[in-house]
Amino acid sequence: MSGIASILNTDLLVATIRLSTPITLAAIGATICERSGIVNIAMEGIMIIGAFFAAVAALFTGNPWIGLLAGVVAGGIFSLIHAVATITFHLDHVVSGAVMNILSFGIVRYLMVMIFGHPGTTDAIPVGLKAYQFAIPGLSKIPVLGPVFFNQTPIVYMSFVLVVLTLIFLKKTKTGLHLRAAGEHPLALETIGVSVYKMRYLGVFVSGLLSGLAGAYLSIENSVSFTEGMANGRGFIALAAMISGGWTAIGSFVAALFFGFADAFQVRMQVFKVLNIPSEIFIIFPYVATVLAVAGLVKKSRPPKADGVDFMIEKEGA
Amino acid sequence: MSKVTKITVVMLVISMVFAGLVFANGGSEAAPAAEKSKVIIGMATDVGGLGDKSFNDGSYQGLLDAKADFGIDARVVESKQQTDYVPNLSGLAEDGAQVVFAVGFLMGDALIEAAENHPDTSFAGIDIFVDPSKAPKNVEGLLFKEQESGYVAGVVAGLLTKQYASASDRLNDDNVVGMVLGMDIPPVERYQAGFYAGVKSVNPDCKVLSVVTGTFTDQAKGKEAALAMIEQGADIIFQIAGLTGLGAINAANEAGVAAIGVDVDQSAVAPDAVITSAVKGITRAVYLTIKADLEGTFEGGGNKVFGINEDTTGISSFNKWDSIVPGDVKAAVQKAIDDLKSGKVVAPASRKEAGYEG
Amino acid sequence: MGAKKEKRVVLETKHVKKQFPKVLANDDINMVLYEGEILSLLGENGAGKSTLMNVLYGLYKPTSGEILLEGEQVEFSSPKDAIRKGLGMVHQHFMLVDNLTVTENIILGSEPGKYDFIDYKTARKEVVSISEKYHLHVDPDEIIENLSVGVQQRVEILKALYRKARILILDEPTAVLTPQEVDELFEVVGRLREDGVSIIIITHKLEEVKAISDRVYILKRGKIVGERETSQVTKEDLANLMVGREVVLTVHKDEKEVSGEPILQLEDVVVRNQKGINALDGLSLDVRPGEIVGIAGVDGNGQSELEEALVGLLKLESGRILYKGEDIAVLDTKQRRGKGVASVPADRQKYGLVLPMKVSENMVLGFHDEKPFVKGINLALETIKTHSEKLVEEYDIRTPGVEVPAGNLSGGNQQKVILARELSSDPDFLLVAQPTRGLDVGAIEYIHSQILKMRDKNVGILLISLELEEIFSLSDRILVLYEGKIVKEFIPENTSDKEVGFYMTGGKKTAEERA
Amino acid sequence: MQITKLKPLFYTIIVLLALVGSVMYFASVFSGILLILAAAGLYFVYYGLTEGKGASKSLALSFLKSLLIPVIGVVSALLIGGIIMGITGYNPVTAYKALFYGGLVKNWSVSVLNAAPLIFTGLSVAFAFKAGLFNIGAEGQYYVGAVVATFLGLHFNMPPLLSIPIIFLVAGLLAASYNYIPALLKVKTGAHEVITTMMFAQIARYLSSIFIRGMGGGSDGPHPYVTDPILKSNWLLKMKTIFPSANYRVHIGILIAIGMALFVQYILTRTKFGFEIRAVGQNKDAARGQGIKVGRNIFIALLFAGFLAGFSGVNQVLGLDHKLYENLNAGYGWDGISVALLASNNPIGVIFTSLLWGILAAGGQYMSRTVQTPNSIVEIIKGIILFLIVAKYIYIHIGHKFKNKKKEEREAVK
Repeated sequence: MSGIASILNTDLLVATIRLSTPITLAAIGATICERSGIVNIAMEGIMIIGAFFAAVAALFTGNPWIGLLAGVVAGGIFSLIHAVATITFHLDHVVSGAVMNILSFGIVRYLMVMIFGHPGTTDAIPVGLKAYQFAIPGLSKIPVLGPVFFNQTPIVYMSFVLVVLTLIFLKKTKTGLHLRAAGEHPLALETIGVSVYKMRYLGVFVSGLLSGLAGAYLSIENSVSFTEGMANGRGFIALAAMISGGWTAIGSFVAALFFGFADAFQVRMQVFKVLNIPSEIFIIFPYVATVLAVAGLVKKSRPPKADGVDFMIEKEGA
Repeated sequence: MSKVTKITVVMLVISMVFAGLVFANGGSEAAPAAEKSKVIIGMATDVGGLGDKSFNDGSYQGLLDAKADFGIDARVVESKQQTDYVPNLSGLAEDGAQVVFAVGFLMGDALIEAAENHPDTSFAGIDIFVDPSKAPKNVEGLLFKEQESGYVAGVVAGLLTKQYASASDRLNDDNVVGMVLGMDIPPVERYQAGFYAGVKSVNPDCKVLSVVTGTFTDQAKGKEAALAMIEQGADIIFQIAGLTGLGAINAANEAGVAAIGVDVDQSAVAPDAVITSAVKGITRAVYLTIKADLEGTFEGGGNKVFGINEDTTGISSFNKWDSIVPGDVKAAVQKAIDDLKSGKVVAPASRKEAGYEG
Repeated sequence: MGAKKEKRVVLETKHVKKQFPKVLANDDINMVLYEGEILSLLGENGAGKSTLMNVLYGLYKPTSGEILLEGEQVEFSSPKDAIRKGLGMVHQHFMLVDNLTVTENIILGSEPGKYDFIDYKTARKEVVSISEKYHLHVDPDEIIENLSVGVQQRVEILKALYRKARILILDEPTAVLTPQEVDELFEVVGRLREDGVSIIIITHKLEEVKAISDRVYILKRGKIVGERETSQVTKEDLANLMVGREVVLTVHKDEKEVSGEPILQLEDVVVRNQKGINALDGLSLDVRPGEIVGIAGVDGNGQSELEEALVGLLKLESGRILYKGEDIAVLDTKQRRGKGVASVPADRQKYGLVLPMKVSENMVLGFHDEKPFVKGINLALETIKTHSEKLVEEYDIRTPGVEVPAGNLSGGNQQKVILARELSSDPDFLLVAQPTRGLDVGAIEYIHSQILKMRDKNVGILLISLELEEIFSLSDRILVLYEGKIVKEFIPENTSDKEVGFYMTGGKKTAEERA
Repeated sequence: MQITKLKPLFYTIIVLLALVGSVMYFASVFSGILLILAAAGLYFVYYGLTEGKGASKSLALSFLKSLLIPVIGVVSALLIGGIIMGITGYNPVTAYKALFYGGLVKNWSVSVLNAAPLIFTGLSVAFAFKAGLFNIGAEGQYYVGAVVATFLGLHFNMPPLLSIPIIFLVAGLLAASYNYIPALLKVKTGAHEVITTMMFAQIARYLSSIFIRGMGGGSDGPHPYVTDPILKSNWLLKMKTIFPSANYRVHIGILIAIGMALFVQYILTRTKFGFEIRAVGQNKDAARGQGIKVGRNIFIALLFAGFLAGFSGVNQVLGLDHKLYENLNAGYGWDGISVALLASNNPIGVIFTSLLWGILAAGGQYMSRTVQTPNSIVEIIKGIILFLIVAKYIYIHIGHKFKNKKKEEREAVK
């Protein structure tokens, strides 16, 4: 039983951050998207797209930063399919999301075979973003918190910043205000002359960018090559995080950390065979948490009023 | 007729034409007008598929080697789901393949099924145990004594992690090594048991950790498992997890410790970190099987076990580490190999035998 | 009075016409609005008031005609233009985002601050300053959800003022307010006028017109049928202009002695709507077999709640519903129907029919699990088919067949389907709400005759209608529903639509207040 | 007229023809198609005789109409897919030849095997849709069904005619009960079933591993990550036993699936339950207004959806795999959504869309095997088909544009 004690150390927290980063990114993306009124269950697919293009670009340019950019942009562009389908063509959001997921697998595998002659995994990129890990002087010396938050890799830092930015965007900016209004009471926004469609397109696009970034993290920062099935359900965990986080940036972040912790903990439980619980018990944790959240056991969890509600200006015609 | 129906009819016609065009001059031509003269050799991989930088690719390499030497027409197909196993195997046979390989433990039942239904084609299953008592005569299981590769690799790890830790700054004195497992299937277990035994044989008080990730495709999980063990002082990580393992090697590389690859020489993944790889000569086994069949010496109905005596199991060259690894270690490796060959040492094939509860 | 100032026209419409696919909502509207006056737009529901305002506000485009603002012609492509030109509108259904603060709602769309950042300090200051200027007291940091309807309306007004509105349109501003809140609203409006803001109030309540407006246009069926200086007009005249019935279809209903125990009795029923207001506020009435009791009243005075309470979709806060002497308030819809309570809902498409389902299926909706339409768990499709074919015949419903979706039928025929379904269950009590809304004369006549037939079959009928002439031509007794109460009972023979309209529009109430 | 007296006769003939025909066809005895066509024709004639020429004609027309969107979608998707292949340097014609030859002829048996489980999950999703619900978690109920079937299959030693129905029933019921909590939450708290069932699907996926290890899959067991094979007595009947020429893997699961589809169709169109489900799904308010219990119907719908999805799992275990593999799911739940949407939730339509999906999958494998074209193109085509068919607004959109143009032209003429 001394095992338990030795699990609980700084490394566990570092691992927690490492595992939660992609979830955090996708989750805050989803938050923005759903706050604008578009339900997005396609994060899984977008992540895969992002991871793939990031790896490929990094591989052929030899520059991970270009890879990063490629991943983010690819995610953004791919997400626009969802935007067009749901906003312009008024397709059911969940349906579109499901189709997006199916599509992404096909696209990536097809391109894999085209480019590398085989699916599975790409060759290792010459240099990954991990190489750019840097400790913030001073801060990183703080015991425990130092190594956890201030000695990290680029995208992890970005995720911290992005959480704050999302918070500011939603709370403090005009666009953020409009976006939230679009998800709560679209007509109110339209009647004061702000385009609901624009806001919703924005929401979907941003979530695409962030999910793409999450993918890039998986392929070119946390590892040095792309592998099919890399996302491995993280997109859905992100959804879970967003919901149990009550559709807020901070909430999503905390939930993501929580889920990351559960995963890190689970691996370490195995390393020292302390009490033999099937790892699955920990893996399903996020999903159970989400069910509890929507069951209303989590107070704050209130979806945007017009989340998933189609908006048609023509309707106001008569 | 209403506009709608008109359009429908038109579309139907189009689709008919389309179909017609597709079936024009008979579907049977759908099979490629491949070089009929050449012998066709087929290979079906399981869901993992090619590009695993491990045993699927290894097997494929064997096919390519044979192609190079015997000028065969090599065909490979990946399965998308388990319902595809049988049709792909029998399909290859029906396409006229002379030998059909099933790559992967999970295709075992499908292999037998396909073999039973195509008695004129030779079938071979990599990592598949064929029960001689009821298996048809045209199917052969290609098994490997992974435990032997594991054992030799274990010797390397056991010595380097403690006695010769000074050899590289990637090694420490904590006397801990770790293993990252994919799904806990027999070949994986054999590697694990062998490795454990190997380590203990030269370094009895070494702490050997291992984590089952339960997947062959999730790099992040493999990385996490490796790091978790590195935190505990492990300075050599042995990956037995396919693509998941790439994450483990990557983790070792980043964490500044060493790793040991699996199945094929994986030093390319991270030249600085990968000391060596515990290889099982899949490539060679495939090649030999094809050769045998072409020479008409293919005998099925049982298993061919490739071990150290066939020079198909063992470890790859040290590559970048060649200069680092001390001569004594290399000597010990040679000794271990000799002992295994002479049968002086028998590497355990399961955790039970190894007495490892990991 | 503001109107006494030198009259500068701020807004004018010329021959404005708005044609919707089915209805002509506005026809040749010519109206002017002077600076600093309060103009009322009086009219029944569907008279086209709201449409006209939405045209002014740029939500709809007029089919023809022009709008002049400060003398110059304008074309609003979206509300944004209208807002920029100084128009403000308070919609009947508030355009407020529930989970945002008062300040955020007010500044939404025209936030202060550099770049994309909202300068909440300034925003808050401005909000506070206007709200003080006009004595519209609100807590700028409160979340809308936590505010009463009255305060929310204040926020809406502030929203307009914040955008420097010089013309303010209030759509049914008092519909959702309590009396006190109404008084406060009037004060505010008065102050705005003093400040030179021109105001248009859309309403159908005479008292409001008299209470605050300087001038009033009366709309009827999309046309302006009159313009008056409020000071020079009596409520009676207004009521007449508004509901005045031109000669329409005459229904010959033979005299008939209604006697015996009431089949339905409501005893001071209280029902709360989702806004938490008592929509029915101690309402009592009774209906006797073989009589038609007409509920006259302007929309939004509790009609829909009365309907839902009777059918069993809304539960009572207090009071009893006695049917054949038994309290059915505790029963659910199914059970009530079982006891012979039938109803023709006002919103036939929402509550009456499942449009995508077949006519035949709609014919048995609700009876589908009763003999003879069901055998065991199976629907007796043949029986249902023949049954509905019979009804289609009987109620001459124009339909290509009983197998087509009800959605394909015209409004009139849809209504006939409902009628057929409800009447064929030969009920003892029938609730009919808005039976002829939006139907053509032929259908109206037919439906009226059917209702009377039921009356002759000694069915107790409660008729809720916004069409006063309908009430008059059908009812044996007329009850005036006003703000959730029955304020007056009439016998059609001994009253005039003027008088009833007077009560409908709350004239009585204010009369009492004066006394 | 006396023709109606012959009704039972006619129907028995039609049903028999159809049944035998389809059995033959699914057993790769392609002449079976003739019997099926004969049945269809006979029905058409009979309909004409009883209802009059016009009726039968309109029947045919409405049938064609219902095909309009799907056909457009599939054909254009195939064309787009072809273009993609062309651009990326594969020969679309040879590829499609292989695809359809493989899917329809060579590996037809595989197409059938792929279709059977899809029909069940598709029905599950479709039925939920009829009640206005989105059972996105069919995947999870599939797992439950499979696990239970395996467990019973391992321990249930009884005559097949007894054990197999029981297994189907029990597994189905447990799969249904797996939707109990989502249903409860939906009715009581309004928690959206999309979220709850999706999460439950993930939970089932991982928990199933534990059960699999418990059923012989234990890492020290003979077949790690695979359960022991179930008793032979619990296997579904193989087509081969009926038609020696049939592929030895094809089992009667497909027939059960089709039977189920007909049953669901019957439930929806001919029973009071179905009536209420549809009413609730299409207009809650009206349903409530006429005294139909909305909550109860939502509950029933979700549970029955789970029941159907559970059958899918049973079908795979008893029919094909005879054991349960871990981490080897083919995503029948997700594909179930696709086929349901494609069939616009018509149970009969689901049969055909499932077959289409099965054909594409099997043909794709054949294609990649023979002409070495990546079968992932099939996934892409599937995606395109879905977008094209489901996004009705695209057509309305185009329609508008079309009309407006027409109008302008007309005005131009004047």
